[in-house]
Amino acid sequence: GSDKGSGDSGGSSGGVDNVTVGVIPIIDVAPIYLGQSKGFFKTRNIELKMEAGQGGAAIVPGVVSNQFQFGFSNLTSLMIAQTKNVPIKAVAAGVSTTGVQGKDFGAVVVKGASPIKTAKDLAGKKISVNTLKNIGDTVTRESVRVAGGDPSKIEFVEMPFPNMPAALDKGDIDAAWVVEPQLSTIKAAGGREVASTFVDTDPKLTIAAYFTSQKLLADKPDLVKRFTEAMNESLTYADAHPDEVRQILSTYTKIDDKARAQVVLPKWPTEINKASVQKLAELGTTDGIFASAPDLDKLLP
Amino acid sequence: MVVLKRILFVVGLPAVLFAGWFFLSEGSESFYSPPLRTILTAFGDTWKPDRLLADVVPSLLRLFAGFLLASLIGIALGVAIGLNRNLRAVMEPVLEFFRAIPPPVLVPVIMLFAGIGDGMKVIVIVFGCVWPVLLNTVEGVRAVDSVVLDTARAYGLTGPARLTRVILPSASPRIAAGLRQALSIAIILMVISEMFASSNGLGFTIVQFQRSFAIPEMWSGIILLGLLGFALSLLFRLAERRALRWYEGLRAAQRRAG
Amino acid sequence: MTTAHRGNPVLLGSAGLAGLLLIVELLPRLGLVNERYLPPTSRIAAALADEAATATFWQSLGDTLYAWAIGLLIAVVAGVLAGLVIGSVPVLRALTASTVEFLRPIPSVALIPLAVLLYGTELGSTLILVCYAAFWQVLVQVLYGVADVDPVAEETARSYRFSTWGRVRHVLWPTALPYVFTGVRLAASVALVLAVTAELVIGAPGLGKEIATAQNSDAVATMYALIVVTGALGVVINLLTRTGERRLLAWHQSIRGEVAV
Amino acid sequence: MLEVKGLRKVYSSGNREVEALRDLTFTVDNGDLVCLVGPSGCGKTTLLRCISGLLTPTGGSVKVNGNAVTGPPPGMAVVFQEYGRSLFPWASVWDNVELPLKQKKVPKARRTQLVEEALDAVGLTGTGKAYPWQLSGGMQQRVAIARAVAYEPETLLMDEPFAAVDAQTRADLEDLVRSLWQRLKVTVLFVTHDIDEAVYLGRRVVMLSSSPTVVQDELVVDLPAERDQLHTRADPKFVALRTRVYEQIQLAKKGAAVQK
Amino acid sequence: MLEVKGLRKVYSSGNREVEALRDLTFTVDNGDLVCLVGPSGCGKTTLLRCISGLLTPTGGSVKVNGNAVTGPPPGMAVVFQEYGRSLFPWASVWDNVELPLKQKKVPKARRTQLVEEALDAVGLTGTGKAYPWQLSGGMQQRVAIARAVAYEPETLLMDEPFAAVDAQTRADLEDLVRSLWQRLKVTVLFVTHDIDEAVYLGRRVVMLSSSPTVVQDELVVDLPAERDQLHTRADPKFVALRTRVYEQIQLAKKGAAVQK
Ligand SMILES: Nc1ncnc2c1ncn2[C@@H]1O[C@H](COP(=O)(O)OP(=O)(O)OP(=O)(O)O)[C@@H](O)[C@H]1O
Ligand SMILES: Nc1ncnc2c1ncn2[C@@H]1O[C@H](COP(=O)(O)OP(=O)(O)OP(=O)(O)O)[C@@H](O)[C@H]1O
Ligand SMILES: [Mg+2]
Ligand SMILES: [Mg+2]
Repeated sequence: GSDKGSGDSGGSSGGVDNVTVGVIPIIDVAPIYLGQSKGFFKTRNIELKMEAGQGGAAIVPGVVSNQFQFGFSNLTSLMIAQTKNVPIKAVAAGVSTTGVQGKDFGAVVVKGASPIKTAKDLAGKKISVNTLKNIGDTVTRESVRVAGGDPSKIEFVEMPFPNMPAALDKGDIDAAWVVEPQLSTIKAAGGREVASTFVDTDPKLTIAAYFTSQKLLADKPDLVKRFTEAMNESLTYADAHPDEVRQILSTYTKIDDKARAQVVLPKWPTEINKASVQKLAELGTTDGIFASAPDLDKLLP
Repeated sequence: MVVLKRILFVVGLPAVLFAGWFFLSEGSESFYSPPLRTILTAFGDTWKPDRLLADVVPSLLRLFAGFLLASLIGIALGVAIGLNRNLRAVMEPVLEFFRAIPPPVLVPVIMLFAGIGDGMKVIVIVFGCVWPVLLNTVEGVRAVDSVVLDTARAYGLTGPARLTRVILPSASPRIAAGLRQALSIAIILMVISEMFASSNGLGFTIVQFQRSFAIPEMWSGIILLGLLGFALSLLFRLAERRALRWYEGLRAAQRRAG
Repeated sequence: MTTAHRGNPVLLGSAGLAGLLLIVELLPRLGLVNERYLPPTSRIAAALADEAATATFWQSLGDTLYAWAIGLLIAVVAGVLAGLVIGSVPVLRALTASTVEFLRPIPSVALIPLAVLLYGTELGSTLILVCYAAFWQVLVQVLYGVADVDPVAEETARSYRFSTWGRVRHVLWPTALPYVFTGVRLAASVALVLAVTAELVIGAPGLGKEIATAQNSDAVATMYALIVVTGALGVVINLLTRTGERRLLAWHQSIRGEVAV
Repeated sequence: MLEVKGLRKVYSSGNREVEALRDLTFTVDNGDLVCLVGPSGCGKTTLLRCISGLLTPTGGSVKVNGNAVTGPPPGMAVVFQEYGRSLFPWASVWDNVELPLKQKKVPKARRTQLVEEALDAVGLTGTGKAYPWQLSGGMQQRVAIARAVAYEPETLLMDEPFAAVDAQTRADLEDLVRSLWQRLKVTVLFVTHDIDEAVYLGRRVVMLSSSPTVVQDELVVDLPAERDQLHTRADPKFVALRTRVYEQIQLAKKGAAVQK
Repeated sequence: MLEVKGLRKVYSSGNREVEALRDLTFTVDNGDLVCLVGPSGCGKTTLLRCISGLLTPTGGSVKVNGNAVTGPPPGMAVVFQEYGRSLFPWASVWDNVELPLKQKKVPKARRTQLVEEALDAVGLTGTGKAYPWQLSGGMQQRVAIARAVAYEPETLLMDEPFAAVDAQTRADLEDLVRSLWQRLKVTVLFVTHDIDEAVYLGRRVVMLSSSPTVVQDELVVDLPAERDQLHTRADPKFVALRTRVYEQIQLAKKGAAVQK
């Protein structure tokens, strides 16, 4: 690989930095779109451009090779990367749990008629997650553990979130670990929430973060600082203006109007809750997701 | 001597390419393209017998099931469509429609009908690799020599005999071309199908490596995939040689000049 | 020769498509599948109309077609050239056979990290994947086509001392042409599939990205509408290659069997 | 009985339209041996293909034993002019000859016997295992003849079947056809461009004009039924007949030239 | 001068091994017209393909004007026995004839003239636009001949070129070949299975034995250079020559029978 192909993104012209951010087009990244439209980045001389990727597979290499200057990813993925010595560093908080049982933006749900009543009943069942060996199975196991069940017997299967409603409906899976908007979809179709997994893990759990490459951090510390500031302002603004968040969703997602009004929005604190990340790290290590314990000092700002 | 030469032909270019890769990548610092040395070490460490059994065997089973089904469907449908002009007119747009839909976006629909088990994966494989077989069969059937067809008709070679003794043999070189292409597409789709709702398989493992940033292991998986494809195509070539001996002879007899 | 009645192909083709639409309308209406996962034709059509009213849609369509066309062009040119050269030089063919077989089954999707590494989510990434996948389709077909040259025709050309180029142009090429067409038709849809998949997975702008967004947003009807658009593109593309084929291959058994007599 | 009445065939492919046959009427009695001669390109092959039901005529009708021909009638064997393309390249010589018999459900033992006899008769003993493309042109043509012979047809249509074989083999094959015809009472329609051959072989000779084609003349060959290559060809009657045919064909060609 | 010395050719494809030519030696002077006759399957086509450099002999050598033949020598045209497959189905009749001229870089105007003349000469005026597969067998064969004629070769190899045409056309084409030979001083090597034709056409006739093939006999045709179909064929010398060739071929066949 080389850095030749980086083109003009990442370059600066007339004091303005052109910055490309790799994001997943879901509700979680609403603040950055909102911040862009509010001009929080422009005032800091950052010309922002969002590129949508389907997940870490595309975003992390993009950031490492400086095709993207920043990226959005969940913390488990970032910690996995850290244990493999991928040269990246988190620079701003991404998204956090609401911390409210039964009113979070991600949960384990079952069919209305399912015999599964509580998280404890999930032991030994077939549960879908969007990515195996990632944050989904970690937090689901923790929910079961907290409820007094045996998490080691859960059978996880992998499928994209959008497919979960149908799979649950058909009985291919016993339960699904989903996030919005599918969470609302399933609930509207009579599904029942049995565990607010993020809350069970830590009521202040930071789930995802924005990150950059070590190289950019070393070469352009000023740009990174400005990005973090703008990001934080965006997060704060988004947290305070849920209606505007619901509005901005229509620009980069295709969630229909009704669902947009109903979905549970996450929290967007500006601080990465280190303790919660530490817990995620320990749980992951126990479950064997990480080869070695992640070094959070190296990863987190 | 001849055998030696043949072996040299087979391994020559790959050896050169691998050597080139080895030396060029030797000092590589890039995280995503590690030195080949590292990849090869990872290859040895990763693909132990139990791993092969757990991941490669299920993949292969799905692959064979999918490929076999696709071949049967492709040839059967291809012959029908190739022989009947009206059927061809009716079916062609519909088939083209489905052919243009990327398997990954069709997965939800297929899951709807086939669940998330091996059935779904086999269907995805079939869905993707039936096309080269189908198209080639149609073309092969349409291109059967008119004198051959007349001869068959004149001698009362009709019905099944016409199909098995005339149409299929005559179209077989093209069908073989289609099957061969289908085989490598089947491998590709095996990987794609295992990216969804899977918990084992070669594709799943490669994607898993990629996601967990085990990059040398990921590359070793890609190499394994290549080797697998190569081995399968070798097998296919053997079968093709046997089945199409007449055709190779026909062409080679006069070409090779004795 | 055949006594079977011959209908108008356009009419029959439309009938086939209409049948498909009808089935999709009826399946959910009759409750055979849940309409939340497979909406009836009418709802898909409505969603399509909504999409067609947005500028983003047309922009994405343009992006996809652009990536498709460029990628296909590169793949076809490279595939045909490589095929003719490799196919007509036996030594080359023997030398490259194993490498071709090794590289061919490596899925484009496995190359995504590499593509992103080189080009990010720009057009380049999509192009790499499209070209890589489509190239093999053309190459293999051309190789088979070259092998199909009638020895007597080839010898005729040789005996009249056709130049190498003359032999390629006047014997090899016409013989391989039917195969090239099959290759192009295969490659055209593989290129489309890969363009959309790349957009879907990498997130490069285009229909695929729109489909991904619709999927993530649970906008089922919209997702199907976009899928229909890709399918329709496939039909149009096939129509074009077929027309070209009919023009250029009028002499070939497969075509002449239909026109003559 | 084979009846051809007012047969007309126009080939139209795109821009080109060729009237290969204009108006042909003639009959062949069961057990008759009729030779068809005519200038190159006059429509002999076309006629044969219409009779064998492989080609739908543009006008007129073909009847075999009173039944209109719509597809290849049972018990009819055809030897095609394009012998090279008429053999299946994927099947060995033996299989090529045997296949139609299998289709006819002839028992295995009888099949073997028939194939062997037929290959012997055309002088190809021992080549059964070879593929057609391993044979010389004349040998290929003889395989096609062997296939028709082994089939034991009631009606045998042959389109310039001896074009690619040498004089000696040709003479042998001519005698083979005659003996076959006498022994099995098959109806034979034999297309040739060799006038001597037509007269030597046939009980009747039908001469076609050049395109657009009609029947130019017909003639009964009143030579003795027992013929042999040496004496028959020296017979003054033979010479007279061949001259008559020759003249007619000359006339046919001239007619065409004038029409143009 | 064309020299064939000790030529041997063994076809070996897998299980089957056929010695098509055993030991052939003969020469053809520049400007000579030599006819080759021999039983079907004796290796005439094989010989021609070796001479034209399309086939590598197993042993012996072929030299044209002193140069060993390794590929098709310049100025040589070949008419193949498989005329149907030798024409390019994707090119019209005109293009089929013109293509070799284009390859030879003949200027456009001259090309048009040559093609027209050649098509006229073989009696195919006006069929230029048709595709080969729209023509009758004899017409296809004449296209192949026209292609060779238009090429204006120094050496012309013809492999049973008149097998598919009618007697009259055949006679015309025979005269065409002779006049071409006299006018352009081309060296002609003509394979035929028709003994009369060989004697009528050739200045020399080379007879091949049946397989394994050697030169059985050679004979100079001492008929006057001016020949015509009527008188020459009636000439007692002609009849004597043809009888001699016939006997030799009979002998060749017997020899083969004895060897077996
Ligand atoms: N490609 C081949 N493979 C194997 N054997 C062959 C091949 N081509 C020809 N032969 C054999 O070589 C011998 C001579 O064949 P060739 O075609 O030269 O004969 P020919 O004299 O031209 O006969 P004809 O007059 O029938 O055309 C035959 O016995 C034939 O079976
Ligand atoms: N498929 C076709 N399409 C168009 N024209 C054709 C086709 N087949 C034959 N013809 C034309 O029909 C006429 C008669 O052809 P046919 O093959 O019947 O002649 P033939 O008497 O068998 O000649 P030959 O003795 O040369 O074989 C010719 O002028 C030929 O060009
Ligand atoms: Mg004919
Ligand atoms: Mg020959």
